[in-house]
Amino acid sequence: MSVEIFVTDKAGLQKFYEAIMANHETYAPVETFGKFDFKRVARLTECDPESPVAKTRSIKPLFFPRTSRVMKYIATSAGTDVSETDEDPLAVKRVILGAKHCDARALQVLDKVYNWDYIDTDYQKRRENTVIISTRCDKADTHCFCTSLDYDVENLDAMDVLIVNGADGKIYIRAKTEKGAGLLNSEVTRHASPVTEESATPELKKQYDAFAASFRLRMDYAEVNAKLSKIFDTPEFENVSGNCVSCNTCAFVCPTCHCFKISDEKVKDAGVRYKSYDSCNNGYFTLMAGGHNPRPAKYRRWRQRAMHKFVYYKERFGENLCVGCGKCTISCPVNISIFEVVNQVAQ
Amino acid sequence: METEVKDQLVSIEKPELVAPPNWEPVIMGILCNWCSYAGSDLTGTSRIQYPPNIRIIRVPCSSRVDPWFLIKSLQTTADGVLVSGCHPGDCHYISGNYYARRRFLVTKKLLNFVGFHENRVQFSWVSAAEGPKFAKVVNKVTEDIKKLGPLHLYKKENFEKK
Amino acid sequence: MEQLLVPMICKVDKVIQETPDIRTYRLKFREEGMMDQFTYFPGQFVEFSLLGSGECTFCIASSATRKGFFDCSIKKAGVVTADIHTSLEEGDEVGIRGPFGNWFPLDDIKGKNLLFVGGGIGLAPLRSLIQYCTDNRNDYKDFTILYGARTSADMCYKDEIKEWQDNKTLKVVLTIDKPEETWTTNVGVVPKILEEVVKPVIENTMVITCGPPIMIKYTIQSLVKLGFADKDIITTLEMKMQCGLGKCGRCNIGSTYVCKDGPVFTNEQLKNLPDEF
Amino acid sequence: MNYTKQIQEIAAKLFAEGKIDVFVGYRMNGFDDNQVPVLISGPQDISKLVFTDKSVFNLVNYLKTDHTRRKRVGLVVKGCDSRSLNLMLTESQVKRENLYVVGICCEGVVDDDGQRMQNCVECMVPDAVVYDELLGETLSGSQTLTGSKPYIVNVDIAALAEKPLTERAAYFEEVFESCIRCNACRHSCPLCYCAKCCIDQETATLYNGANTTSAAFHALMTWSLHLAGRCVDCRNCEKACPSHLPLHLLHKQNESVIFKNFQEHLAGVNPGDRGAFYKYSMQDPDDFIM
Repeated sequence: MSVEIFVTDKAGLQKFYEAIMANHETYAPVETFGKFDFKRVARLTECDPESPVAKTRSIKPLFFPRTSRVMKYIATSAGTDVSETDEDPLAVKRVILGAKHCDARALQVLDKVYNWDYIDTDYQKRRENTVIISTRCDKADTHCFCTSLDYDVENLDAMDVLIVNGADGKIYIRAKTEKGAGLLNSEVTRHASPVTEESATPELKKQYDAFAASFRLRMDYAEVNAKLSKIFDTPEFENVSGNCVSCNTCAFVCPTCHCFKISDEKVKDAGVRYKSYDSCNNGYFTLMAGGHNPRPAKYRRWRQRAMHKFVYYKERFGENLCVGCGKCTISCPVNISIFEVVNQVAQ
Repeated sequence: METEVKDQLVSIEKPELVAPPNWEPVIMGILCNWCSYAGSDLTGTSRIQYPPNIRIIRVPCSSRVDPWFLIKSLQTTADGVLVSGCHPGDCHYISGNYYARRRFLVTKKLLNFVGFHENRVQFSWVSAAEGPKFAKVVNKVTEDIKKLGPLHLYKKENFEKK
Repeated sequence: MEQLLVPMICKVDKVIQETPDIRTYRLKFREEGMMDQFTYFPGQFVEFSLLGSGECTFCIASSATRKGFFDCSIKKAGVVTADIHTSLEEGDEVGIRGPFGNWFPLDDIKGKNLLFVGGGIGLAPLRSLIQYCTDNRNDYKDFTILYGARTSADMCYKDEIKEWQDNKTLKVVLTIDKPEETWTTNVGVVPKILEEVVKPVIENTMVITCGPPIMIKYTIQSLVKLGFADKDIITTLEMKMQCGLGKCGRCNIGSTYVCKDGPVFTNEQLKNLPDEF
Repeated sequence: MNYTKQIQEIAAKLFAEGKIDVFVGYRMNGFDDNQVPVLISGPQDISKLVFTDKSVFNLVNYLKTDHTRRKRVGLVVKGCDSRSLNLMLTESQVKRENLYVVGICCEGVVDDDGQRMQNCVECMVPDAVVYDELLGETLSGSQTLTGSKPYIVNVDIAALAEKPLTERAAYFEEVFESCIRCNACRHSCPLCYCAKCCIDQETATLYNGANTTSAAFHALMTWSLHLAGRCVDCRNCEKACPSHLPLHLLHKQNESVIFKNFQEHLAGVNPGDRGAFYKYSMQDPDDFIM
C-alpha cells in the first residue's frame, strides 16, 4: 500500500469531520457531567474530537458494551425455547472520531484475548466494521506513560486514520490501514491536498518528539517486567494496596480490562442472560459457592490486577495489558497510580 | 444481534403520552394487617364497590414497608402504589406507623424529585372500621393514576413480551 | 462469542439423591442426535444453567463410553445449586454449554497402575475416569480406589461403589473421618489411610486425586512423602469460572486460564503456578 | 488551614507511646498539590503526613478495611468525617477505645481546581464532634445547631426543585443513564459497611448484574434511601464516581426534607443518634397522608 498523507488546515479538518458525519454512523466524544463519553453524533457542534485525554472515557464500550444480552429464553408447556437475542446492529459501518492513541492500542491488545481459542465473533464484527480516526496528543497528561511501555507510539498502527497537528500549524492526515485509506479516498480529497511521505515525515517527527518530551512519567519497561515476574510473594503489595478502597472504578474505566460476569434475570417464565463488566478488585470476584475464595484479601486482588497487566498477559499473549493511558489514576478516588505501584513493587 | 442494552425510557407525565384504549392501571396496595387490611375486608363485606385495579399485599405493619418495596413495584408492574396503615396512635405495635410516616415522606419527596409524579405513590390511614373510607381512597388513587397514564419511567422490561 | 454463551437444552432423565446434599442428574439432549456430537473425555466440565437462576460449573461425572446420556453430580453449596436442588426434577429442562477444559492424560496413564484418591464430591470427576478405565480394563494394570467422606451418609455413588467392590479386578478402600457404630472398615482422614492402609506401589503408578482443596493439599504432601514424582500426581482444580471460554478472566491463575489449560493439572504444573487456588 | 506540624507531632507521640498500630492521614500525591490518604504503620513515615485545605477524602472509610480491622488506629477527622465516625460508633462498627481521633475545626476544603467545595460552603458542623484532641480554633459559626446559622438548601437542589417535573425527569434520566454501576460510590462511603450489599443479593434484588439505566436507578435510589438520615455530606461518593455524577443531589434532597420536617435532624451530630428513621415525633408532618 502506498502511504498517502494529506495536509490541510483547521477549517479543512472540520469539513472533513463534517463530511464523515454526514455519510457515516459517527461516534465522537460528547461532554456529559464534566467528562467525555463516546456517543453517536450527527453534527460537529455536539462533540469535541480534540477532547482532553484526561477527561475522555475509552472507546472500549463501543466494542465491549458495559452490558449486553447474550441470550433469552421462554419456558412454555411445549418446552424451553432458547435463542440469541435480536439481530445484528452492526451491519452498517461506523466511524469513531477523536479516539486517543492509547484507546486504539488497547483494542489491539484486546484482540489477542478475544481471538485466542474461541473467537468472539461479535467483538470481531464490531472491529471489522469500525474505522477509528485518532488524533495524536500534543502533550502528555499528568498520568500518561504510554511511551514507557512495550509498544511503539510513534509508528502505532492500531488506528485506521492518524491525524497529527503539525508543529508548522498544518494538519496531517494519514491512512494507517486499508480501511482508513478507503475512507480517506472517499471523504478527504475535497478538503485536503496529498503530499509525499518524505516531505511530511520531518514535521510528524518533530511533533512526536515534542509530545514524547512532555512526559512526566518514565520507566524502563523491560526491567519492571522482569523484576515483577520474580516477586510474586513480596509484602510490598500489602503496602501499596493500603489505601485502595476496592471501589472497582479502575477496572470499569480501563480500556483493556475485559473481565465480565454472566448473570440471569427472569420474570415469570421468561428470562435474559446478561454479560456485564466486572472487576477483579471485587471481593467476591473469585468467591466460590462453597465459600472458598482464592483471593480473599485486598492485596491479593491488587497483586492479581498489577501482575495480570504487567506480567501474566505479556507471558501469555506477548503484549502488555496496560497501555499507559492513566485513566485509572484519574478516576481513582485516592489517586492510586498503577505506574507508581508497579515501580514501587519492582524496586 | 442486538447486544447493547438500551432501556425504553420515556419521560413520564407528558400530555401526548395518552393511555391506550381500555387501559386500566395496576395499583400495588400494601396494607397493614391490623387496620387497613381489616378495613378493606369491611369494605367488601359491606358491599361497597371499589375499583378492581388494586392488587393487595398484606404486611404486618406499615413500618414493615421498606421504601425498596415502592421502588420495586414502580419498576415492575405497578403504575402507582398505595400504602395504608393504622391511624397515628392506633398502631398494633404501638409506634410502627410513626416510623413509617417519616420514611414515606422522604421516599415520596425523593421519587418526586427524580421525576415521578407525586400521585404515583400515595399513603393513607384507614382503620378497621373505615370501610367506606377505604373505598374512597382506592377510588381516588385509581382516578389519579388514570389521569397520569401508564408509567414508563425506569421500568424493568418484561421479557415475556419480546 | 454470544452464540457460544447460548446453552443447548437438555432434559433431566433421572435424579439420584446420593447424599442429603448431593444429587446426581442424568441428562439427555432434547434434540435427537445431539448426543453424538457431544464428545467429551473424563475430566472435562460443562456449564450447567438452571435458566433464570444462573449458571454453574460442574464436571461431567460419567464416561463417554456409557452412551446416550451424561451425569452431573451437584452439591448444594450456593444460590444456584440450592435452586437446582429445590426445583429441578425429572423431565425438567436445563441448559448445557460445553464440554470445556482439558482432560485426564489418557495416553499417559495407559499401561500403568492407577491409584484414585477421592474425597467427598471430588469423586465425581474421578468416577468419569474410573468408568472409562473399567470399560477399557485391559489397558491398565492394578487399580486402586481410595475414597473418603466425612460420614458414611456423605458417601456418594453408593451403588456404584458396591459394583466396584464386587469387581475382583479393582481394589476399593473406603474411609470416613470419624468412627460410626455401623462402620466396620477404615476410619481416618484420607492422607492417613493412604499412608497406613493403602501403601501404594510407587513404580509405574499414576495417582489421580480430587476433593476439597484442603484434602488435595495434604494428599499431595503425603504422596510426595511416599516418593511419587510430581509428574505422576494428577489433580483437578476448583476455581470460579463463568464463561468457560478463556475470556471472562475469573479463573486466571498467573498466566494460566484454568478453564482452558485446566482443570486437570499435574503436580509439576501446579508447582509453577502462583499459590492462588 | 495548615495543621501539618501538629499532626506529625501527635502521630510521633502516639507511636512513641505505643498507643496505635496505624495512623491514617493525608500525604501529598507526588505530582501536583492534591493529597491522597495514607496509612502509616510506623514512625519512619511520619514526615509524609500533611494537612491543609486540600485534605478532602473522608478517612473514616478506612475503618472498614482489612488494614485497620482489629488494630488501634489514629486518624484525622474534619467536621463531616467526625459525624460519619459518630454514626459508625453508634452502629457498633468500630470500638471507640481502639481509636485515637484527631479532630479538626475545619475551615472548609477545596477541590482540584482550588474552589471551595460546595458542601463546605453549606456546612453546618465544621468542627469535629468526636475527638481525643481538637486542633484549631472553634469557629463562631459552629454553634449552629440551635439555629444561629440558617440551614442552606443546596443550590442545585433549589434550582432543580423549581423546574417542571418533566425536565427533572429528563435530567435524572441522563444521570442514571451515565451510571456505569461500578459501585465506587458505595465502596467509598464510610457508612456503606455491609459485607454484602442488598443490591448484590442474588435472590432479593430486582436486577442481577444487568447494567442498564433502570438497574442503575434501582441501585442508586435504594442506596440513597439507605443513607437517608445518615448521610453526612462528605462527598466521598462524588469524588469516587468515574462518571462525575451529581450523587449529592439524591442525598441532599433527603437531607433537606429531613432537616425541614423532622426537628432539624442532622446525621451523626449527637453521639448515640442513629439517624432520622430510628426515632419519631408526634409532630411529624401528616398532611401528605389521606
